[in-house]
Amino acid sequence: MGRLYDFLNQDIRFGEGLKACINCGTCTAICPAAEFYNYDPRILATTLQSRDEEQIETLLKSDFIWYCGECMSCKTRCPRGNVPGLLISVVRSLSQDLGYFVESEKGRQQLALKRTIGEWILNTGYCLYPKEIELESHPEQGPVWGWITDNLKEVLGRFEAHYQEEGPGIFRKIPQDSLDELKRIFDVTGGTERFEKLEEFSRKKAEEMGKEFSPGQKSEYYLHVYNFNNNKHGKDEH
Amino acid sequence: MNIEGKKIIWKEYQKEIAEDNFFYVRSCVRQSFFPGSETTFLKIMRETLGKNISEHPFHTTCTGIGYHSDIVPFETTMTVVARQFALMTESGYQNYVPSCITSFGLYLEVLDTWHHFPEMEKKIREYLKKATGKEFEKPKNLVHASDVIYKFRKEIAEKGKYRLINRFTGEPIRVVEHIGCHYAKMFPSKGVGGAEYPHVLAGMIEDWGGEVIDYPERRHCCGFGFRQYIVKANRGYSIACSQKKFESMKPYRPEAILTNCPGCPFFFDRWQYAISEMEGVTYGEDGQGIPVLTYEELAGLVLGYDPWDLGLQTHQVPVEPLLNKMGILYDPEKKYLGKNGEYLGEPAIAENLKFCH
Amino acid sequence: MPHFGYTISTDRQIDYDSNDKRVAKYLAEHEPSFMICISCGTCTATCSAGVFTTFSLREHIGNIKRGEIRNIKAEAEKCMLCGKCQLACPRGVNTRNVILNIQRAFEALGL
Amino acid sequence: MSEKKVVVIGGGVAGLEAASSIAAFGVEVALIEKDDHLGGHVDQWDRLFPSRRPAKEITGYLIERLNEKVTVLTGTEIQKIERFGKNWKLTLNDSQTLIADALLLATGFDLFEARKKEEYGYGIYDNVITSADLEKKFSLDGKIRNAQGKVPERVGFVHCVGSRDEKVGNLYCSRVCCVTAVKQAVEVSEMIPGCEVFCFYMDLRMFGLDFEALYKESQEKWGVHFIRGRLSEAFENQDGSVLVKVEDTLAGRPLKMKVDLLILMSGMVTSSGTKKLMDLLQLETDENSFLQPSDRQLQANETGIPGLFLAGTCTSPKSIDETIADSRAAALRIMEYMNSVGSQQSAVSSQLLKTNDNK
Repeated sequence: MGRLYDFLNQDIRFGEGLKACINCGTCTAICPAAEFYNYDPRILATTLQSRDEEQIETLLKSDFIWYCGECMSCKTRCPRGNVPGLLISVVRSLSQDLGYFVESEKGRQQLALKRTIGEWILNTGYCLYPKEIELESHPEQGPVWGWITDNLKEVLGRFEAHYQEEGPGIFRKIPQDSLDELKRIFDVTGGTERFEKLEEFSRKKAEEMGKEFSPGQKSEYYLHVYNFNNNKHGKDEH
Repeated sequence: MNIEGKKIIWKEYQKEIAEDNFFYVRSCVRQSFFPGSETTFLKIMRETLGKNISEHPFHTTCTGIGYHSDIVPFETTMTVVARQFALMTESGYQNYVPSCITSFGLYLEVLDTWHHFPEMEKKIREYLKKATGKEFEKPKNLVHASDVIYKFRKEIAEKGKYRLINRFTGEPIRVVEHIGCHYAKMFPSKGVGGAEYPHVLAGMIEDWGGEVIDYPERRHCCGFGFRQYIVKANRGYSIACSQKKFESMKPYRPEAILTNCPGCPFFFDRWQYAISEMEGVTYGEDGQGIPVLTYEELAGLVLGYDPWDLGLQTHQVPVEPLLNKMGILYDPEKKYLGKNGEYLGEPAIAENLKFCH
Repeated sequence: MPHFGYTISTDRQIDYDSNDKRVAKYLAEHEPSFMICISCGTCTATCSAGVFTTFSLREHIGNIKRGEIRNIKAEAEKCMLCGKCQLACPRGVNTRNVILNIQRAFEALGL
Repeated sequence: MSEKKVVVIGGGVAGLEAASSIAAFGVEVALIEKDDHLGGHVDQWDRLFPSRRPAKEITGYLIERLNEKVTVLTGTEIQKIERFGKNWKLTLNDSQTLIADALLLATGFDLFEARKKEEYGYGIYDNVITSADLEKKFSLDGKIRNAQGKVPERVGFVHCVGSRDEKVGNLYCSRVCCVTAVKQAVEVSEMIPGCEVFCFYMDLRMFGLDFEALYKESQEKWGVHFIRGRLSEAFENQDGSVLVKVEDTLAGRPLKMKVDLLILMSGMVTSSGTKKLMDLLQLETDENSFLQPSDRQLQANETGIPGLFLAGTCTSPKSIDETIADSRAAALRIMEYMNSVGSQQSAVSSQLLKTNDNK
């Protein structure tokens, strides 16, 4: 039995996600990602089921595994009890652990996710923070959002928010002790290691691509992975 | 369409929803974009229904968006979840109520994992102990906040001032419902009404006087897809998913969209704006958008709360058409006031999304 | 209008209702054995052209039946009409004549 | 020999064939049927695959073959079954009792309840019906209309509804649905010229001698389309037509289309009658909830319990010809059994079968 397959199989979710696929296509027919991307959860299951190391390695380095939105619609329907959406999570984990994610355009975006969601979790205790959602990077937010963020404390204050204050409520300041606990959880459970790997593999890739790399959301490499789309992921391009 | 067939399914998917004494956990997305909804939920629970509901100042995200963006490993997420349970246990509660659907689904997934792999639960307990010194009990009752409103929907209707009835025509207002994917698609038996015909929002619409509109792409995801929205390069996918739903519901002339997920109302609201800007297309009446509401916002309207206390001014798609139809009295002058009554100026009016007072 | 920095993705579903099934109809009339294909792939497995090009008769027959004909004309030109597939087909589909009629269909329908 | 009695439970194809086969040996048979008519599911069907002969030819023939040795008890349910020495004592719903040397369960199957595949909307969407519903339309007047009274321009058949599906707990193939779908596709095409007909399948299991020919005819003569993909969901459009979503797996792309009528090929499940007898006799089932014979190859009609035999679809999905062959085999096994215990009859075994003269 091959190496990558063994790694995948160590994740308890792998066995939950892949029993035996009969290639019926139920998952693909309901998959929102398959409607717009060159993505097919049936092919995912069948490739993993093949246990073919070469195919699995190609998969881990491809855009293909980054198209899924993890809505889990496939779980409701599979007649064999497989969960392609869960398998995606497993293959993405391995792709990141091995540094394969930087080999694809969509995979490289993991850095942007770590620098936004990931850092916000550790710094604020939440996955999102309104002052970080700027109109420039989020033009679809529209003028009302601009008005809200311009008057954040006053607007949120209308809804009994305790913005950056102590005690319960919306966007209260989460005590440093609690944030420290989160950080320690990340340290002991592999979360911190994942973040470090994302940074390190991305840094190397940036060097390889000749793009400037530094912390935060302004470096050339960051802006590239956040904004770039080769438009070869869907219908009109393949 | 035969509603009787749906009723049979609804009967088969009922679940236990605690009566009182809830431990409430906030949502990252909802407090950002629908800050009035969570406040309204607590207010309805405490003031209208007289329930005991507690919020712990130390609780945090469950890391759900990070987990489903795959930057946070499963074991990390499970341990953060365990910490949330520990806060509940320390506070002496057993009934856990998350505001977020992604969290709700994740809690179910974690509990299901521990059920099938007890050694994993043991490992997570050790991790939590090591990182925080905490211990925890699993919740006795785990339901989503919309389940609680569903349970008390008839009481809300009885105490309500307004109904989902068009005051000009006397007809029920046509509402489409959208359920967050992780509410029941992963664990159909954990959703009121199951995965295919959820009743959790439909039941509210019915009991508050409206007409539930079913349409072909009802079950389709809003398109959030975590990384598919968060990274700008992927947003063409995200908006396309919502557009597919708008196009599918448009012929049914819905007058409001009701949601129970954090991301979905946000996307339905903002993508209507973006589509109107990009393609000049709108989905409501006379060039307007379709107002998008959270279930708390709708409950608040039914109960006669001031729309601006519910946070309806934070929506990009104006909700006034719905307020007018329901006959809700509101003061347009107060829409853009701050917490101390100061005027904050007004946002620019979107070019193609018709605004109406 | 603000520049969003992305455009709305196009659906890649096969939309059978709006697809053009005229080529399929032409083939069913002019080479009825087109209809008895069971998509087994024997033709594609034995295909000389398929070794060097993207040509796959199995796929193309399926796509024509679904009205997905965008690339079919160019694809049909890749076939060398060697006839190996016809020998191999378990259902006796007149594969050479299917190919010839694909070309004729496009001409006749002015596509 | 003539004093021996056999009770056959179930008046469908299996029970009828077994009853007449046993009676042909001169043995008395009581044939118990819970419904008020004989013939079971087949009697409700219009025409049969692959030849499309009328179903009534089969049931009519089988009923005609019942001789005077067979006492038919329709509208009869069993309340209790007890061992009575080496024999069986049955208590019926009218409190009468029967004593039998051997008991044959031929309790058949139920059609899978299609509404359990919630995503297909049976019982909710007006134009989603089952293969059995379609067969009734065929029997009635052969005029196929959808719920809006429209002659369908496009009809879809969904294979494997309730079969090969862990979501509903049925792991097995129901055998007859594939060819039934093809038969019905041909019939619809014949009745509605110009109607486009689609079969959505995972594998086409054309195992019978003439099935492949029927499949070919459906393509060649009637232009029936086959799309390899399991239907993921159906939804009702505003005009009542049904939107279906499937992957065309051979093209590797999701596909959507509108059909005027969607036919669900409901598979076979253990019948409620079988379940009742499982309770009464405390029998074991296999992992698919069918009755478990001693050995599926070598002792397909035996149970390991002396004098208790099985025939037909109570042990697994079967076609009509397989059911008839199975019933004959069961009859032979019963005769062998009764011969082997013939010399040492218990006192009660010579009692006459108590039958209701009015029936």
